[in-house]
Amino acid sequence: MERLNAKEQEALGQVLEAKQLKEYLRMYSTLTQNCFKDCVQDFTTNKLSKKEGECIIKCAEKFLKHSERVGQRFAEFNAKQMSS
Amino acid sequence: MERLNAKEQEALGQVLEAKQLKEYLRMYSTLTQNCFKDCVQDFTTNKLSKKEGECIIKCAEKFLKHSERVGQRFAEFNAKQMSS
Amino acid sequence: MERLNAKEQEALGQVLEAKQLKEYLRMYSTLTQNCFKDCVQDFTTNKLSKKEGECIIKCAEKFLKHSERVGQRFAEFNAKQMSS
Amino acid sequence: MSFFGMGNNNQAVNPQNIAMAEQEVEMMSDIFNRIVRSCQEKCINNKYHEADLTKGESVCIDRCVAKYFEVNQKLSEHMQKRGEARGGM
Amino acid sequence: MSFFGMGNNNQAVNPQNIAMAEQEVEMMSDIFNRIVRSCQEKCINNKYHEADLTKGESVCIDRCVAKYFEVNQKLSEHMQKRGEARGGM
Amino acid sequence: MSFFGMGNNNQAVNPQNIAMAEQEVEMMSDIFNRIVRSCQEKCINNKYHEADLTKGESVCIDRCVAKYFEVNQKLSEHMQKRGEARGGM
Repeated sequence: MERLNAKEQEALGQVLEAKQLKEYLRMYSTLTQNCFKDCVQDFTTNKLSKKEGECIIKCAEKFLKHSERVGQRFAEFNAKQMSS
Repeated sequence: MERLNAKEQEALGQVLEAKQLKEYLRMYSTLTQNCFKDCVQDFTTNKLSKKEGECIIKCAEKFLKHSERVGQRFAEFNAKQMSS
Repeated sequence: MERLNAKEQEALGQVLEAKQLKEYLRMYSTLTQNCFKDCVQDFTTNKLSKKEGECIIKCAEKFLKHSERVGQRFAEFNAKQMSS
Repeated sequence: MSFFGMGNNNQAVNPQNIAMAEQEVEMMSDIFNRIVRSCQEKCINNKYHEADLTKGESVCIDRCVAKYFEVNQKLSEHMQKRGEARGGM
Repeated sequence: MSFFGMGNNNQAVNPQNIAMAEQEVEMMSDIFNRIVRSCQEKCINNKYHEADLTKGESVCIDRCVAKYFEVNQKLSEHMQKRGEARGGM
Repeated sequence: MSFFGMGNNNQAVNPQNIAMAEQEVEMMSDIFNRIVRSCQEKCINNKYHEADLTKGESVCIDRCVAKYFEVNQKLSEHMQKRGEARGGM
Protein backbone atom coordinates (compact mmCIF):
# COMPACT_ATOMS: atom_id res chain seq x y z
CA MET A 1 0.00 0.00 0.00
CA GLU A 2 2.82 2.36 0.85
CA ARG A 3 3.58 2.40 -2.89
CA LEU A 4 0.54 4.62 -3.53
CA ASN A 5 0.91 8.41 -3.70
CA ALA A 6 -1.43 10.78 -1.84
CA LYS A 7 -3.94 11.18 -4.68
CA GLU A 8 -4.06 7.45 -5.26
CA GLN A 9 -4.63 6.81 -1.59
CA GLU A 10 -7.53 9.24 -1.70
CA ALA A 11 -9.02 7.51 -4.74
CA LEU A 12 -8.54 4.13 -3.07
CA GLY A 13 -10.22 5.45 0.07
CA GLN A 14 -13.40 6.18 -1.86
CA VAL A 15 -13.41 2.74 -3.44
CA LEU A 16 -12.86 1.09 -0.07
CA GLU A 17 -15.63 3.02 1.63
CA ALA A 18 -18.16 1.56 -0.80
CA LYS A 19 -16.60 -1.89 -0.30
CA GLN A 20 -16.78 -1.55 3.46
CA LEU A 21 -20.49 -0.84 3.36
CA LYS A 22 -20.98 -3.88 1.14
CA GLU A 23 -18.89 -6.02 3.52
CA TYR A 24 -20.93 -4.80 6.48
CA LEU A 25 -24.19 -5.70 4.74
CA ARG A 26 -22.83 -9.11 3.77
CA MET A 27 -21.69 -9.74 7.35
CA TYR A 28 -25.12 -8.73 8.64
CA SER A 29 -26.87 -11.08 6.19
CA THR A 30 -24.61 -13.97 7.13
CA LEU A 31 -25.21 -13.27 10.80
CA THR A 32 -28.97 -13.34 10.26
CA GLN A 33 -28.82 -16.57 8.29
CA ASN A 34 -26.56 -18.33 10.82
CA CYS A 35 -28.51 -17.29 13.90
CA PHE A 36 -31.79 -18.20 12.22
CA LYS A 37 -30.35 -21.64 11.46
CA ASP A 38 -29.08 -22.25 14.99
CA CYS A 39 -31.95 -20.70 16.99
CA VAL A 40 -35.21 -21.23 15.11
CA GLN A 41 -36.43 -24.82 15.10
CA ASP A 42 -40.15 -24.61 15.76
CA PHE A 43 -42.50 -24.10 12.81
CA THR A 44 -45.80 -24.85 14.52
CA THR A 45 -46.28 -21.08 14.80
CA ASN A 46 -45.24 -18.03 12.74
CA LYS A 47 -44.04 -15.91 15.65
CA LEU A 48 -40.66 -16.19 17.38
CA SER A 49 -40.92 -17.66 20.86
CA LYS A 50 -39.32 -15.80 23.77
CA LYS A 51 -36.61 -18.44 23.94
CA GLU A 52 -35.88 -18.20 20.22
CA GLY A 53 -35.70 -14.40 20.44
CA GLU A 54 -33.19 -14.55 23.28
CA CYS A 55 -31.12 -17.12 21.42
CA ILE A 56 -31.01 -14.83 18.35
CA ILE A 57 -29.59 -11.91 20.36
CA LYS A 58 -27.03 -14.05 22.18
CA CYS A 59 -26.02 -15.65 18.90
CA ALA A 60 -25.55 -12.24 17.24
CA GLU A 61 -23.54 -10.88 20.17
CA LYS A 62 -21.34 -13.93 20.28
CA PHE A 63 -20.72 -13.83 16.55
CA LEU A 64 -19.80 -10.13 16.66
CA LYS A 65 -17.40 -10.66 19.55
CA HIS A 66 -15.94 -13.65 17.76
CA SER A 67 -15.39 -11.56 14.62
CA GLU A 68 -13.78 -8.78 16.64
CA ARG A 69 -11.41 -11.17 18.35
CA VAL A 70 -10.43 -12.78 15.05
CA GLY A 71 -9.94 -9.24 13.69
CA GLN A 72 -7.53 -8.38 16.52
CA ARG A 73 -5.42 -11.52 16.01
CA PHE A 74 -5.53 -10.91 12.25
CA ALA A 75 -4.26 -7.34 12.62
CA GLU A 76 -1.49 -8.39 15.00
CA PHE A 77 -0.38 -11.06 12.60
CA ASN A 78 -0.29 -8.69 9.64
CA ALA A 79 1.66 -6.10 11.65
CA LYS A 80 4.19 -8.80 12.54
CA GLN A 81 4.45 -9.87 8.88
CA MET A 82 5.07 -6.29 7.73
CA SER A 83 7.85 -5.66 10.23
CA SER A 84 9.68 -8.93 9.59
CA MET B 1 -37.14 3.20 -6.66
CA GLU B 2 -39.82 5.82 -7.15
CA ARG B 3 -37.03 8.42 -6.88
CA LEU B 4 -35.79 7.52 -10.38
CA ASN B 5 -36.93 9.52 -13.42
CA ALA B 6 -38.17 7.86 -16.60
CA LYS B 7 -34.79 7.72 -18.33
CA GLU B 8 -33.14 6.34 -15.25
CA GLN B 9 -35.80 3.69 -14.90
CA GLU B 10 -35.17 2.68 -18.49
CA ALA B 11 -31.41 2.48 -17.86
CA LEU B 12 -32.02 0.49 -14.70
CA GLY B 13 -34.32 -1.85 -16.62
CA GLN B 14 -31.51 -2.79 -18.98
CA VAL B 15 -29.13 -3.42 -16.10
CA LEU B 16 -31.70 -5.56 -14.31
CA GLU B 17 -32.48 -7.63 -17.37
CA ALA B 18 -28.85 -8.76 -17.54
CA LYS B 19 -28.90 -9.39 -13.77
CA GLN B 20 -32.09 -11.44 -14.05
CA LEU B 21 -30.54 -13.73 -16.62
CA LYS B 22 -27.51 -14.18 -14.37
CA GLU B 23 -29.77 -14.93 -11.37
CA TYR B 24 -31.70 -17.48 -13.41
CA LEU B 25 -28.50 -19.24 -14.44
CA ARG B 26 -27.23 -19.20 -10.86
CA MET B 27 -30.52 -20.63 -9.61
CA TYR B 28 -30.37 -23.35 -12.26
CA SER B 29 -26.79 -24.26 -11.26
CA THR B 30 -27.70 -24.41 -7.58
CA LEU B 31 -30.69 -26.58 -8.40
CA THR B 32 -28.51 -28.98 -10.35
CA GLN B 33 -25.91 -29.19 -7.59
CA ASN B 34 -28.49 -29.73 -4.82
CA CYS B 35 -30.48 -32.37 -6.65
CA PHE B 36 -27.30 -34.17 -7.67
CA LYS B 37 -26.25 -34.20 -4.04
CA ASP B 38 -29.57 -35.52 -2.74
CA CYS B 39 -30.41 -38.00 -5.50
CA VAL B 40 -27.20 -39.52 -6.86
CA GLN B 41 -25.48 -41.92 -4.47
CA ASP B 42 -24.41 -44.83 -6.61
CA PHE B 43 -21.04 -44.67 -8.38
CA THR B 44 -20.71 -48.28 -9.44
CA THR B 45 -21.91 -47.17 -12.87
CA ASN B 46 -21.65 -43.98 -14.97
CA LYS B 47 -25.29 -43.84 -16.03
CA LEU B 48 -28.17 -42.49 -13.96
CA SER B 49 -30.49 -45.24 -12.75
CA LYS B 50 -34.23 -44.92 -13.39
CA LYS B 51 -34.77 -44.20 -9.69
CA GLU B 52 -32.08 -41.50 -9.62
CA GLY B 53 -33.54 -39.87 -12.73
CA GLU B 54 -37.01 -39.73 -11.19
CA CYS B 55 -35.61 -38.32 -7.98
CA ILE B 56 -33.83 -35.55 -9.94
CA ILE B 57 -37.06 -34.42 -11.60
CA LYS B 58 -39.08 -34.51 -8.37
CA CYS B 59 -36.31 -32.65 -6.59
CA ALA B 60 -36.21 -29.93 -9.25
CA GLU B 61 -40.00 -29.55 -9.26
CA LYS B 62 -40.13 -29.35 -5.49
CA PHE B 63 -37.34 -26.79 -5.37
CA LEU B 64 -39.01 -24.61 -8.01
CA LYS B 65 -42.34 -24.74 -6.19
CA HIS B 66 -40.59 -23.96 -2.94
CA SER B 67 -38.88 -20.93 -4.50
CA GLU B 68 -42.16 -19.72 -5.96
CA ARG B 69 -43.92 -19.99 -2.62
CA VAL B 70 -41.11 -18.15 -0.83
CA GLY B 71 -41.31 -15.53 -3.59
CA GLN B 72 -45.04 -15.00 -2.98
CA ARG B 73 -44.58 -14.56 0.79
CA PHE B 74 -41.60 -12.31 0.11
CA ALA B 75 -43.60 -10.06 -2.23
CA GLU B 76 -46.53 -9.86 0.21
CA PHE B 77 -44.18 -8.88 3.00
CA ASN B 78 -42.51 -6.16 0.94
CA ALA B 79 -45.88 -4.78 -0.15
CA LYS B 80 -46.93 -4.60 3.50
CA GLN B 81 -43.66 -2.87 4.44
CA MET B 82 -44.12 -0.25 1.69
CA SER B 83 -47.66 0.63 2.70
CA SER B 84 -46.90 0.91 6.42
CA MET C 1 -15.92 -18.34 -29.16
CA GLU C 2 -15.11 -18.86 -32.83
CA ARG C 3 -17.44 -15.93 -33.55
CA LEU C 4 -14.83 -13.48 -32.25
CA ASN C 5 -12.41 -11.75 -34.63
CA ALA C 6 -8.65 -11.57 -33.98
CA LYS C 7 -8.74 -8.26 -32.11
CA GLU C 8 -11.63 -9.37 -29.98
CA GLN C 9 -9.85 -12.60 -29.13
CA GLU C 10 -6.85 -10.57 -28.03
CA ALA C 11 -9.02 -8.31 -25.85
CA LEU C 12 -10.75 -11.37 -24.40
CA GLY C 13 -7.37 -12.92 -23.69
CA GLN C 14 -6.41 -10.00 -21.47
CA VAL C 15 -9.69 -10.17 -19.58
CA LEU C 16 -9.31 -13.92 -19.08
CA GLU C 17 -5.76 -13.66 -17.82
CA ALA C 18 -6.93 -11.47 -14.94
CA LYS C 19 -9.82 -13.87 -14.33
CA GLN C 20 -7.49 -16.85 -14.29
CA LEU C 21 -5.32 -15.31 -11.60
CA LYS C 22 -8.43 -14.61 -9.54
CA GLU C 23 -9.65 -18.19 -10.05
CA TYR C 24 -6.28 -19.53 -8.96
CA LEU C 25 -6.34 -17.44 -5.78
CA ARG C 26 -9.91 -18.52 -5.04
CA MET C 27 -8.99 -22.17 -5.54
CA TYR C 28 -6.00 -21.76 -3.24
CA SER C 29 -8.18 -20.15 -0.53
CA THR C 30 -10.78 -22.89 -0.80
CA LEU C 31 -8.06 -25.52 -0.59
CA THR C 32 -6.67 -23.91 2.57
CA GLN C 33 -10.09 -23.69 4.19
CA ASN C 34 -11.03 -27.29 3.34
CA CYS C 35 -7.76 -28.84 4.47
CA PHE C 36 -7.80 -26.78 7.66
CA LYS C 37 -11.30 -28.07 8.36
CA ASP C 38 -10.44 -31.71 7.72
CA CYS C 39 -6.97 -31.84 9.30
CA VAL C 40 -6.85 -29.46 12.26
CA GLN C 41 -8.85 -30.61 15.27
CA ASP C 42 -6.65 -29.90 18.26
CA PHE C 43 -6.79 -26.45 19.87
CA THR C 44 -4.90 -27.20 23.08
CA THR C 45 -1.85 -25.66 21.38
CA ASN C 46 -1.24 -22.94 18.80
CA LYS C 47 1.26 -24.88 16.68
CA LEU C 48 0.43 -27.49 14.06
CA SER C 49 1.36 -30.99 15.18
CA LYS C 50 3.50 -33.14 12.89
CA LYS C 51 0.47 -35.28 12.09
CA GLU C 52 -1.68 -32.24 11.25
CA GLY C 53 1.06 -30.85 9.01
CA GLU C 54 1.32 -34.11 7.08
CA CYS C 55 -2.43 -34.30 6.73
CA ILE C 56 -2.49 -30.74 5.28
CA ILE C 57 0.00 -31.63 2.55
CA LYS C 58 -1.72 -34.90 1.64
CA CYS C 59 -5.05 -33.12 1.59
CA ALA C 60 -3.74 -30.40 -0.73
CA GLU C 61 -2.13 -32.92 -3.07
CA LYS C 62 -5.25 -35.03 -3.21
CA PHE C 63 -7.45 -32.02 -3.88
CA LEU C 64 -5.18 -30.80 -6.68
CA LYS C 65 -5.11 -34.24 -8.31
CA HIS C 66 -8.87 -34.47 -7.93
CA SER C 67 -9.31 -31.08 -9.64
CA GLU C 68 -6.98 -32.08 -12.45
CA ARG C 69 -8.87 -35.32 -13.06
CA VAL C 70 -12.22 -33.53 -13.07
CA GLY C 71 -10.66 -31.00 -15.47
CA GLN C 72 -9.64 -33.78 -17.88
CA ARG C 73 -13.10 -35.36 -17.92
CA PHE C 74 -14.63 -31.90 -18.25
CA ALA C 75 -12.47 -31.06 -21.28
CA GLU C 76 -13.22 -34.42 -22.95
CA PHE C 77 -16.92 -33.88 -22.44
CA ASN C 78 -16.84 -30.38 -23.90
CA ALA C 79 -14.83 -31.58 -26.91
CA LYS C 80 -17.44 -34.29 -27.52
CA GLN C 81 -20.26 -31.75 -27.22
CA MET C 82 -18.61 -29.42 -29.76
CA SER C 83 -18.09 -32.12 -32.36
CA SER C 84 -21.61 -33.55 -32.09
CA MET D 1 -26.02 18.76 -20.07
CA SER D 2 -28.87 21.22 -19.51
CA PHE D 3 -27.72 22.76 -22.78
CA PHE D 4 -28.49 19.62 -24.75
CA GLY D 5 -31.39 18.59 -22.59
CA MET D 6 -33.08 21.99 -22.94
CA GLY D 7 -35.26 21.98 -19.89
CA ASN D 8 -35.89 18.27 -19.51
CA ASN D 9 -32.64 17.89 -17.63
CA ASN D 10 -34.61 16.32 -14.80
CA GLN D 11 -34.65 13.46 -17.28
CA ALA D 12 -30.88 13.13 -17.33
CA VAL D 13 -29.48 9.81 -16.17
CA ASN D 14 -27.48 10.09 -12.95
CA PRO D 15 -25.25 7.00 -12.83
CA GLN D 16 -25.14 7.16 -9.05
CA ASN D 17 -28.92 6.79 -8.87
CA ILE D 18 -28.69 3.72 -11.07
CA ALA D 19 -25.88 2.28 -8.96
CA MET D 20 -27.85 2.80 -5.75
CA ALA D 21 -31.01 1.24 -7.16
CA GLU D 22 -28.89 -1.63 -8.45
CA GLN D 23 -27.40 -2.21 -5.02
CA GLU D 24 -30.89 -2.17 -3.49
CA VAL D 25 -32.04 -4.83 -5.93
CA GLU D 26 -28.92 -6.88 -5.25
CA MET D 27 -29.56 -6.77 -1.52
CA MET D 28 -33.17 -7.88 -1.93
CA SER D 29 -32.08 -10.71 -4.16
CA ASP D 30 -29.41 -11.75 -1.64
CA ILE D 31 -31.97 -11.87 1.18
CA PHE D 32 -34.40 -13.78 -1.01
CA ASN D 33 -31.78 -16.40 -1.87
CA ARG D 34 -30.83 -16.81 1.78
CA ILE D 35 -34.47 -17.32 2.78
CA VAL D 36 -34.93 -19.90 0.02
CA ARG D 37 -31.88 -21.79 1.27
CA SER D 38 -32.72 -21.48 4.96
CA CYS D 39 -36.36 -22.54 4.62
CA GLN D 40 -35.44 -25.38 2.30
CA GLU D 41 -33.21 -26.78 5.06
CA LYS D 42 -35.94 -26.31 7.65
CA CYS D 43 -39.01 -27.45 5.72
CA ILE D 44 -38.28 -29.63 2.70
CA ASN D 45 -37.83 -33.36 3.14
CA ASN D 46 -34.90 -34.31 0.90
CA LYS D 47 -36.28 -37.74 0.07
CA TYR D 48 -38.48 -36.29 -2.71
CA HIS D 49 -41.29 -38.83 -2.59
CA GLU D 50 -43.44 -36.49 -4.70
CA ALA D 51 -42.92 -33.47 -6.96
CA ASP D 52 -45.47 -31.28 -5.18
CA LEU D 53 -45.12 -29.51 -1.88
CA THR D 54 -47.00 -31.42 0.80
CA LYS D 55 -49.50 -29.57 2.97
CA GLY D 56 -47.04 -29.74 5.87
CA GLU D 57 -44.19 -28.36 3.78
CA SER D 58 -46.33 -25.48 2.48
CA VAL D 59 -47.41 -24.40 5.95
CA CYS D 60 -43.85 -24.71 7.20
CA ILE D 61 -42.56 -22.48 4.37
CA ASP D 62 -45.08 -19.73 5.18
CA ARG D 63 -44.14 -19.72 8.84
CA CYS D 64 -40.44 -19.99 8.06
CA VAL D 65 -40.51 -16.89 5.82
CA ALA D 66 -42.45 -14.94 8.47
CA LYS D 67 -39.99 -15.95 11.18
CA TYR D 68 -37.00 -15.10 8.99
CA PHE D 69 -38.34 -11.60 8.51
CA GLU D 70 -38.92 -11.30 12.25
CA VAL D 71 -35.32 -12.34 12.95
CA ASN D 72 -34.10 -9.89 10.33
CA GLN D 73 -36.09 -7.09 11.93
CA LYS D 74 -34.96 -8.00 15.45
CA LEU D 75 -31.30 -8.07 14.45
CA SER D 76 -31.56 -4.84 12.48
CA GLU D 77 -32.86 -3.10 15.62
CA HIS D 78 -30.22 -4.76 17.77
CA MET D 79 -27.39 -3.70 15.46
CA GLN D 80 -28.68 -0.13 15.43
CA LYS D 81 -28.84 0.02 19.22
CA ARG D 82 -25.39 -1.51 19.42
CA GLY D 83 -24.04 1.03 16.93
CA GLU D 84 -25.53 3.94 18.88
CA ALA D 85 -24.16 2.66 22.18
CA ARG D 86 -20.70 2.71 20.61
CA GLY D 87 -21.30 6.08 18.97
CA GLY D 88 -20.86 5.19 15.32
CA MET D 89 -21.60 2.49 12.80
CA MET E 1 -18.49 2.25 -37.74
CA SER E 2 -17.62 1.05 -41.23
CA PHE E 3 -17.01 4.71 -41.99
CA PHE E 4 -14.22 4.98 -39.47
CA GLY E 5 -13.02 1.43 -39.84
CA MET E 6 -12.62 1.74 -43.63
CA GLY E 7 -12.81 -1.86 -44.61
CA ASN E 8 -11.15 -3.55 -41.64
CA ASN E 9 -14.28 -3.13 -39.58
CA ASN E 10 -14.51 -6.87 -39.20
CA GLN E 11 -11.51 -6.33 -36.94
CA ALA E 12 -13.19 -3.76 -34.67
CA VAL E 13 -13.70 -4.78 -31.05
CA ASN E 14 -17.34 -5.04 -30.10
CA PRO E 15 -17.47 -4.81 -26.28
CA GLN E 16 -20.70 -6.78 -26.25
CA ASN E 17 -19.01 -9.73 -27.94
CA ILE E 18 -16.30 -9.64 -25.28
CA ALA E 19 -18.88 -9.43 -22.51
CA MET E 20 -20.81 -12.40 -23.89
CA ALA E 21 -17.70 -14.52 -24.28
CA GLU E 22 -16.68 -13.53 -20.77
CA GLN E 23 -20.04 -14.63 -19.39
CA GLU E 24 -19.73 -17.94 -21.24
CA VAL E 25 -16.33 -18.54 -19.66
CA GLU E 26 -17.68 -17.58 -16.25
CA MET E 27 -20.52 -20.05 -16.58
CA MET E 28 -18.18 -22.86 -17.56
CA SER E 29 -15.94 -22.06 -14.65
CA ASP E 30 -18.93 -22.01 -12.28
CA ILE E 31 -20.07 -25.46 -13.45
CA PHE E 32 -16.52 -26.78 -13.20
CA ASN E 33 -16.18 -25.56 -9.61
CA ARG E 34 -19.52 -27.10 -8.65
CA ILE E 35 -18.52 -30.46 -10.13
CA VAL E 36 -15.21 -30.37 -8.27
CA ARG E 37 -17.03 -29.69 -5.00
CA SER E 38 -19.81 -32.23 -5.60
CA CYS E 39 -17.54 -35.06 -6.66
CA GLN E 40 -15.12 -34.35 -3.82
CA GLU E 41 -17.99 -34.89 -1.39
CA LYS E 42 -19.05 -38.07 -3.16
CA CYS E 43 -15.68 -39.67 -3.89
CA ILE E 44 -12.81 -38.40 -1.73
CA ASN E 45 -12.20 -39.92 1.69
CA ASN E 46 -11.40 -37.01 3.98
CA LYS E 47 -8.96 -38.99 6.12
CA TYR E 48 -6.13 -38.40 3.62
CA HIS E 49 -4.13 -41.55 4.27
CA GLU E 50 -2.14 -40.89 1.08
CA ALA E 51 -1.45 -37.96 -1.25
CA ASP E 52 -2.43 -39.85 -4.41
CA LEU E 53 -5.91 -40.68 -5.63
CA THR E 54 -6.68 -44.32 -4.93
CA LYS E 55 -7.93 -46.52 -7.76
CA GLY E 56 -11.40 -46.43 -6.22
CA GLU E 57 -11.40 -42.65 -5.94
CA SER E 58 -10.25 -42.23 -9.55
CA VAL E 59 -12.99 -44.46 -10.92
CA CYS E 60 -15.55 -42.75 -8.72
CA ILE E 61 -14.50 -39.31 -10.03
CA ASP E 62 -14.89 -40.37 -13.66
CA ARG E 63 -18.38 -41.74 -13.07
CA CYS E 64 -19.32 -38.79 -10.90
CA VAL E 65 -18.42 -36.26 -13.62
CA ALA E 66 -20.34 -38.28 -16.22
CA LYS E 67 -23.40 -38.46 -13.98
CA TYR E 68 -23.22 -34.76 -13.16
CA PHE E 69 -23.32 -33.93 -16.86
CA GLU E 70 -26.25 -36.30 -17.32
CA VAL E 71 -28.15 -34.58 -14.49
CA ASN E 72 -27.31 -31.19 -16.00
CA GLN E 73 -28.62 -32.31 -19.39
CA LYS E 74 -31.78 -33.86 -17.92
CA LEU E 75 -32.59 -30.71 -15.95
CA SER E 76 -31.84 -28.42 -18.86
CA GLU E 77 -34.42 -30.35 -20.93
CA HIS E 78 -36.88 -30.36 -18.07
CA MET E 79 -36.58 -26.60 -17.53
CA GLN E 80 -37.09 -25.98 -21.23
CA LYS E 81 -40.23 -28.15 -21.34
CA ARG E 82 -41.48 -26.44 -18.21
CA GLY E 83 -40.82 -23.00 -19.74
CA GLU E 84 -42.68 -23.93 -22.92
CA ALA E 85 -45.65 -25.32 -21.01
CA ARG E 86 -45.96 -21.97 -19.28
CA GLY E 87 -45.43 -20.05 -22.52
CA GLY E 88 -42.10 -18.37 -21.94
CA MET E 89 -39.23 -18.46 -19.52
CA MET F 1 6.71 9.89 -17.19
CA SER F 2 8.88 12.24 -15.15
CA PHE F 3 9.38 14.12 -18.39
CA PHE F 4 5.68 14.88 -18.84
CA GLY F 5 4.83 15.10 -15.18
CA MET F 6 7.35 17.85 -14.54
CA GLY F 7 7.83 17.33 -10.84
CA ASN F 8 4.32 16.56 -9.62
CA ASN F 9 4.16 13.30 -11.51
CA ASN F 10 4.31 11.39 -8.28
CA GLN F 11 0.79 12.75 -7.66
CA ALA F 12 -0.90 11.37 -10.80
CA VAL F 13 -3.50 8.66 -10.25
CA ASN F 14 -2.61 5.40 -12.00
CA PRO F 15 -5.83 3.34 -12.21
CA GLN F 16 -3.81 0.14 -12.30
CA ASN F 17 -2.30 0.94 -8.93
CA ILE F 18 -5.78 1.44 -7.52
CA ALA F 19 -6.99 -1.82 -9.05
CA MET F 20 -4.05 -3.73 -7.60
CA ALA F 21 -4.49 -2.25 -4.15
CA GLU F 22 -8.20 -3.03 -4.40
CA GLN F 23 -7.49 -6.65 -5.25
CA GLU F 24 -5.07 -6.87 -2.32
CA VAL F 25 -7.75 -5.58 0.04
CA GLU F 26 -10.28 -8.01 -1.43
CA MET F 27 -7.94 -10.92 -0.87
CA MET F 28 -7.30 -9.92 2.74
CA SER F 29 -11.01 -9.60 3.33
CA ASP F 30 -11.64 -13.01 1.74
CA ILE F 31 -9.06 -14.66 4.01
CA PHE F 32 -10.47 -12.86 7.04
CA ASN F 33 -13.99 -14.08 6.27
CA ARG F 34 -12.79 -17.65 5.81
CA ILE F 35 -10.96 -17.57 9.16
CA VAL F 36 -14.05 -16.19 10.89
CA ARG F 37 -16.14 -19.01 9.43
CA SER F 38 -13.57 -21.75 10.07
CA CYS F 39 -12.84 -20.77 13.66
CA GLN F 40 -16.53 -20.33 14.41
CA GLU F 41 -17.07 -23.95 13.41
CA LYS F 42 -14.11 -25.10 15.49
CA CYS F 43 -14.54 -22.98 18.63
CA ILE F 44 -18.04 -21.58 19.14
CA ASN F 45 -20.68 -23.71 20.83
CA ASN F 46 -23.87 -23.15 18.86
CA LYS F 47 -26.13 -23.46 21.87
CA TYR F 48 -25.56 -19.79 22.82
CA HIS F 49 -26.03 -20.09 26.58
CA GLU F 50 -24.50 -16.63 27.02
CA ALA F 51 -23.80 -13.57 24.86
CA ASP F 52 -20.12 -13.34 25.81
CA LEU F 53 -17.27 -15.51 24.64
CA THR F 54 -16.34 -18.01 27.35
CA LYS F 55 -12.72 -18.26 28.45
CA GLY F 56 -12.44 -21.56 26.59
CA GLU F 57 -13.86 -20.10 23.38
CA SER F 58 -11.52 -17.09 23.54
CA VAL F 59 -8.41 -19.23 23.94
CA CYS F 60 -9.61 -21.54 21.18
CA ILE F 61 -10.09 -18.58 18.79
CA ASP F 62 -6.55 -17.30 19.39
CA ARG F 63 -5.03 -20.71 18.70
CA CYS F 64 -7.33 -21.30 15.74
CA VAL F 65 -6.28 -18.06 14.03
CA ALA F 66 -2.60 -18.84 14.65
CA LYS F 67 -3.00 -22.35 13.23
CA TYR F 68 -4.92 -21.07 10.21
CA PHE F 69 -2.07 -18.73 9.36
CA GLU F 70 0.40 -21.59 9.78
CA VAL F 71 -1.62 -23.76 7.38
CA ASN F 72 -1.82 -20.87 4.93
CA GLN F 73 1.95 -20.40 5.08
CA LYS F 74 2.65 -24.12 4.74
CA LEU F 75 0.39 -24.44 1.70
CA SER F 76 1.75 -21.31 0.09
CA GLU F 77 5.26 -22.80 0.28
CA HIS F 78 4.00 -26.16 -0.95
CA MET F 79 2.24 -24.61 -3.94
CA GLN F 80 5.36 -22.66 -4.84
CA LYS F 81 7.56 -25.75 -4.71
CA ARG F 82 4.98 -27.65 -6.73
CA GLY F 83 4.88 -24.83 -9.31
CA GLU F 84 8.67 -24.80 -9.62
CA ALA F 85 8.88 -28.56 -9.98
CA ARG F 86 6.50 -28.29 -12.93
CA GLY F 87 8.33 -25.28 -14.34
CA GLY F 88 5.74 -22.53 -14.02
CA MET F 89 2.40 -21.90 -12.35
